[in-house]
Amino acid sequence: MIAGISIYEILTVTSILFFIGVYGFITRKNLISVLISIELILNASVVNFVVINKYLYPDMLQGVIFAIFIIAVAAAETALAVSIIINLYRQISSVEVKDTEVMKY
Amino acid sequence: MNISYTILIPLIPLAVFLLLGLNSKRIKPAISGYIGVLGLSISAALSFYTAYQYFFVNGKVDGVYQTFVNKSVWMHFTETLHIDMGVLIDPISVMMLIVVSIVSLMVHIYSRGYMKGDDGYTRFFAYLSLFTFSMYGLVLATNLFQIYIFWELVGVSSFLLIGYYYTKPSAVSAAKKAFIVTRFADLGFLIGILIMGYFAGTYDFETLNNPEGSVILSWASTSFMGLSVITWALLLIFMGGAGKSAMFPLHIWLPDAMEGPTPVSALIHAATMVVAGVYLVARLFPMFYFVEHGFALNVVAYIGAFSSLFAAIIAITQTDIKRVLAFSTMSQIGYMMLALGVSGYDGHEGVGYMASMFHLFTHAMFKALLFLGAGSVIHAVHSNYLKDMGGLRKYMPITNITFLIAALAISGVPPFAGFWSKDEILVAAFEHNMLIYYVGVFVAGLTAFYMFRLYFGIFWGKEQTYKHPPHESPISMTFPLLVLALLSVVGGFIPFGEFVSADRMGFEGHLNYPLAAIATGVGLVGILLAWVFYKKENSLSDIYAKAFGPFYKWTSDKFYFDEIYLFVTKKILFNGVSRPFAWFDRNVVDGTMNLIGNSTVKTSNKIKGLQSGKFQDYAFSFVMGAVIIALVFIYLWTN
Amino acid sequence: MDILTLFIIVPILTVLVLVFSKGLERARVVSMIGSLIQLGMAINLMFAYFKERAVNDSIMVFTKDLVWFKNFNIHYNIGVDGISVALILLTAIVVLAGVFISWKMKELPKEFFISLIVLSLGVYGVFISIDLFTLFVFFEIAVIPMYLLIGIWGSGPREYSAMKLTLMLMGASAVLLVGILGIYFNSNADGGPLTFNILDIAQVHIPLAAQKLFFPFVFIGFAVISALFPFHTWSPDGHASAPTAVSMLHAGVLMKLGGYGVFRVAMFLLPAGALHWSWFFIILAAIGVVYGAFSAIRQTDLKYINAYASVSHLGLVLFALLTLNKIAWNGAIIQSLSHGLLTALFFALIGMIYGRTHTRDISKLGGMMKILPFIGAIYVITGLAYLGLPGFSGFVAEMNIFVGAFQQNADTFNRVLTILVVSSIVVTSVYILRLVGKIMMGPLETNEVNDLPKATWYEKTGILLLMIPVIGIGVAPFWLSDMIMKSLEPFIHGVL
Amino acid sequence: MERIIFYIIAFIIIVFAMASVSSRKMLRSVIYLLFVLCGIAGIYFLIDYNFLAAIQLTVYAGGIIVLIIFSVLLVHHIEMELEMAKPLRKILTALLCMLGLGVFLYTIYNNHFNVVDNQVTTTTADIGSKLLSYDAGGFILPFEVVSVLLLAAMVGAIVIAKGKKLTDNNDTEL
Repeated sequence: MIAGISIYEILTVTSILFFIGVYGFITRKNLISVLISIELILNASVVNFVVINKYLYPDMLQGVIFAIFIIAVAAAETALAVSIIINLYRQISSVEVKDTEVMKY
Repeated sequence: MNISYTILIPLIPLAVFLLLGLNSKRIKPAISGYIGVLGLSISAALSFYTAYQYFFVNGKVDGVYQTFVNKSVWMHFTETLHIDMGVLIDPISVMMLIVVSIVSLMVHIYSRGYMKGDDGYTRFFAYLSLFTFSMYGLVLATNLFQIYIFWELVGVSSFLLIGYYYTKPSAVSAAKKAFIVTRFADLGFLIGILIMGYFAGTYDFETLNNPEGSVILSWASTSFMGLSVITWALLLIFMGGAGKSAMFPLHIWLPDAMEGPTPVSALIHAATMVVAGVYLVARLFPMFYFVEHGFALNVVAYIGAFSSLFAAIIAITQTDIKRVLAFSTMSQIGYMMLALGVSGYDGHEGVGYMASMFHLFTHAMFKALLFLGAGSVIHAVHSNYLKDMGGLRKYMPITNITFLIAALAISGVPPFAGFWSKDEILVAAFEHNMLIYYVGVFVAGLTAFYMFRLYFGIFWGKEQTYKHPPHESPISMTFPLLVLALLSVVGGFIPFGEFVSADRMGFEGHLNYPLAAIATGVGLVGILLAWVFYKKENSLSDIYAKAFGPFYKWTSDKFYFDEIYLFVTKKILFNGVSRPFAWFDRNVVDGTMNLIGNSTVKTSNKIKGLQSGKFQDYAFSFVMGAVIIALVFIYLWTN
Repeated sequence: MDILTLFIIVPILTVLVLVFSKGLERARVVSMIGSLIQLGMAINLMFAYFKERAVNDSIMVFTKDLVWFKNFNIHYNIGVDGISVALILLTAIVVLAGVFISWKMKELPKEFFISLIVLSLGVYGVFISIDLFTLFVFFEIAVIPMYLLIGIWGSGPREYSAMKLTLMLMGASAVLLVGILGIYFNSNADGGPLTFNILDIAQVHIPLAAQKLFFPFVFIGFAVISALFPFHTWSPDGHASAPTAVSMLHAGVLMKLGGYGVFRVAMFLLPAGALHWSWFFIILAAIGVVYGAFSAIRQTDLKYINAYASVSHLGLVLFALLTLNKIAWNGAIIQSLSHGLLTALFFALIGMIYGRTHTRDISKLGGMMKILPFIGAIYVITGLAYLGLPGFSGFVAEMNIFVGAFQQNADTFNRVLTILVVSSIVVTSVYILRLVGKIMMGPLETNEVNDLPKATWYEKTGILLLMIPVIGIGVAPFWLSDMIMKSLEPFIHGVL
Repeated sequence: MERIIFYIIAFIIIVFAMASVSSRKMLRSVIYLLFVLCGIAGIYFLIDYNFLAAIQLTVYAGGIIVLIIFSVLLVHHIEMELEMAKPLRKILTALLCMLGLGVFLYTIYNNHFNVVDNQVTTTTADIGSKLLSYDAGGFILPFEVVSVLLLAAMVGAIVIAKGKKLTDNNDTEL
């Protein structure tokens, strides 16, 4: 509990953070930037887990443990993403989203 | 009377056709000629035997000639409506058997000489046999449908024979024209049969023709556009007959049909097939006479009279001798139609009917003779045109004499055959319709004139310089000429009225002297004029041709009927209907289908853009979708 | 093994043997033997049918019923009546002739023959099915090989044609499926279970509204394959691109499925719908008859001419079916047979001419009679038979149709249409004679075609195989006509 | 006091997040992300989840950010300006995000959270025992799964990043 701060305010902040992430995800043209946006989105949701755990069910630890898992998954994901990006860069010398459109159709 | 053997009369030529047609490469030409002649001789002998049996032995019961029928069902439609195949023996069918047998046999014999050395000799005889088979079948038909079946077969053999020289484009197009024009007429025939089949409930001649039968008595029960449906049926059937018999305005195929070998013209386009229309009307005569008080019969009379006059006028100006004969044929058939049209039914009233059949008979003889004679001439000078001929009497005495006999016969000079039959026709016309009578007399004069124009032009006139000196034809060709000439001389003395009459009773024909004198006089005037114009080489004909000016031009161009038809078919049907149809099909119907296809492709191409492979676009859509769904749920829940 | 299932088994076995046979020589011999067996079975079936019919009075004989898919009450349910027997015989003849005509197929012969046999399998299946669903399945089996046959072995714009044909037929199938399901879900109208069995459904009184609703679906679904105007455009392109044997099978057999389906499904199961809609479709059919004939006049490609002629002649079949009259129906069935044989003949001849001169453009052909007497003579005879000359099957069929259509319930509308349709025989003779006159008669068009190879034994066999029944039906129609007429009885009771 | 700190942290998070997604320099973008992550760790501290905050700092700020920076340095020049999206697209996306945010906030503010007033302190031991507990509500299975996942990710990352170059002798293909 943060004295004087209701759950609403925290949730508002995470929502904003979430949508900033979404915005970045959609508009950025660089794969690494996209990855960064994903981190933002993930963090926004992690915070929600934790906050709701703290505010509503302080006796439990589910939220916290989920947060740990998410962080672990995020780490794995980032590692993979970075390796893919690097490999991609070797193949096509670019990490621009528009150059990866060969997947289409 | 047992008539079951008569079935052999058509079947023997059919067997000959199959034999020659299937083995056309294996049988030697000489042998095939003999096979053809032999087969037909048997048929002819059977025909004569039948005629003898019928007319003199047991055809007449209580003074009335009976009808003998032997048939079996060929195809069922309903219990009452079916197509039968069989033979029907009555005076006119027997008479036609004789005509077909004589002319066909003569033509077979003649062809052995005329066609000698031709590539398709065997094929020719096969076709001739096919034709003879079909013609016998037509003559012996027991019902409308059977006659239609053989009608078509006759048409197709005519097509094959006209197109016999199939490498010649003119022959091919003439054959096509003949077939298509008659086919168009047969369309009317077929519709007539359909109407008749439905409203009369039968195709059978015996039932239809019975004057006390239900069909004739109840003709007024159904009407359509002011006329009885039966009358319509008869008119449509007559349309078929008019097509085959080259009546105006369906005559255009006949002159062109002269592209075929000359024996064919003699057999098909002079003596037998073209009179099928007359035979058809005669076959249904009681119906024509009784239904709607002879309305349809009047139509027959006027069309016959007009065609007769029309063709006679054109014949004067033609220069191709076969075409002159073709128009002459048309004119004479018009005569027969006219005679049928003015005929009554009972006793001597039916003189027109008798006269028509009589004229059919005599005309078959002398017109076949004329054609065969013309063939002999063509054989000698290798040309169809009058301008290439002249003075041939010295080279071809037999042809000359026989041709002269035929010309006298057709001009109605006594005592030749044509005089007797033509006289009867004029008597019938005189008794019923003066207008038609005048036309008949005028045509008689014209006939004499153009016939002798032809005769003088060929055998007299200026002598041409021939590359090969012409010579008389071989015996195989002159023998038929002599036989037919003999028949043309004596044919008129047959007491026809005793054998053939509308009511089957028979009556005694007698000469009407004033009328006969007038007709003969007119004929002689025609001959005289021809003598003056054409006997010696002179410029009279050219002067008069100039005097008539445009009229002469029209006439020699056959009043532009070919052009009118050509315009209708080429410009209107071909370009005006068919081309738009084809265009419509390619562009509108198919275009619609292609449009559907293409627009699908285009749409999918457009939609494909949405599936861009850019994950950010997907994300955008995903978010948007999620938001929209959320909004919808919020909306739903808050209400 | 029962006599009908053999018609499924034998093609399958033929295909299996074909899969393991190598090269043209073996493939064609195997297919020939296979189709000879089929023809033998078809003839045997006909005699067996006559024998069975004498003692058995039910609508279908040789019936057999196996549950195939229980939940939806789908059965493998087979049986034949006179109509199916006649059409099976036609199929067997045309398939065998097609094998002979493809004797020298060079590209992928094995695959070609396999497709051909599969196609025939589908066609047989349709003709023997009494179960709607099974019928539909076989119908699709028959249509699919068409795509391959045209797309792979075709000529000209073959992909386009194959695609067009397949898409239009598939579209029609989709419509048809709707109709069939419509019938299925109304088949319990009298309280029984839902069923696909045609004979059972025929006993059910399907509600009028449903009949009116579903008749157009079923009718159009089947009629498209019979080239109903205005859904005929796949046919000219398809024929033009297809190889000879395929054109033969297609026009000769496959297009008959349409008329057969209309008759067996649309008319039989939805009689009230047929009565309600016949006026509309009969107009389309009549237009098709005249329109096809006129379009044929304008064409210059031999195959296009025949394709349009088929539109016209099959229009006649549909027209006859829609007059709802027994005589005309009889005529429609005979016309199906006759047209099947004659079109197959025509396409075979066109294939032979094309194989020798490498052109199908009639302006480039002429005087062929001189150099190819056998083919020329047969061509002329076929042409004459096609335009309805007595003595050939076409005449018998047309006369039945015309007489029947004229008998129809004293209705001026029908009569006028009949007269319109009758007039097509003149147009038919125009285009046939134009064709014959141009390519067979007349002067030779080019000098280099002076010595073309004569017809070979397999070509002659193929042609005679087709020609003999044409003449047989034309000269002696009574037995065929009687066989069909008897089988029409149950149908006529349904409609009238 | 805490309130003010929260606002400051919230401000930092939002501002740097925005900066992160709009910066045209790659490396800066990453560094801004680092600030955001640190801010989030700050929130964890505020709500008394110290362990979580530590993880956040070590794994995220220490691990992931370093990874990203590595990759940035591997594939970019530091001075390279990033290409930006079209303005229309930006505006549309921004609008969409605003709308989404509106939906979120509307939902959040319309929802009554059953907040329990508490001062419970969670120790690391608690979390550890919960994670490794076999009892009902224990997380031993997911824990193991995550460890396998991490292993798999590690192996995968190595294999992928290694690329063909090391396995294939044929360099020309690349």
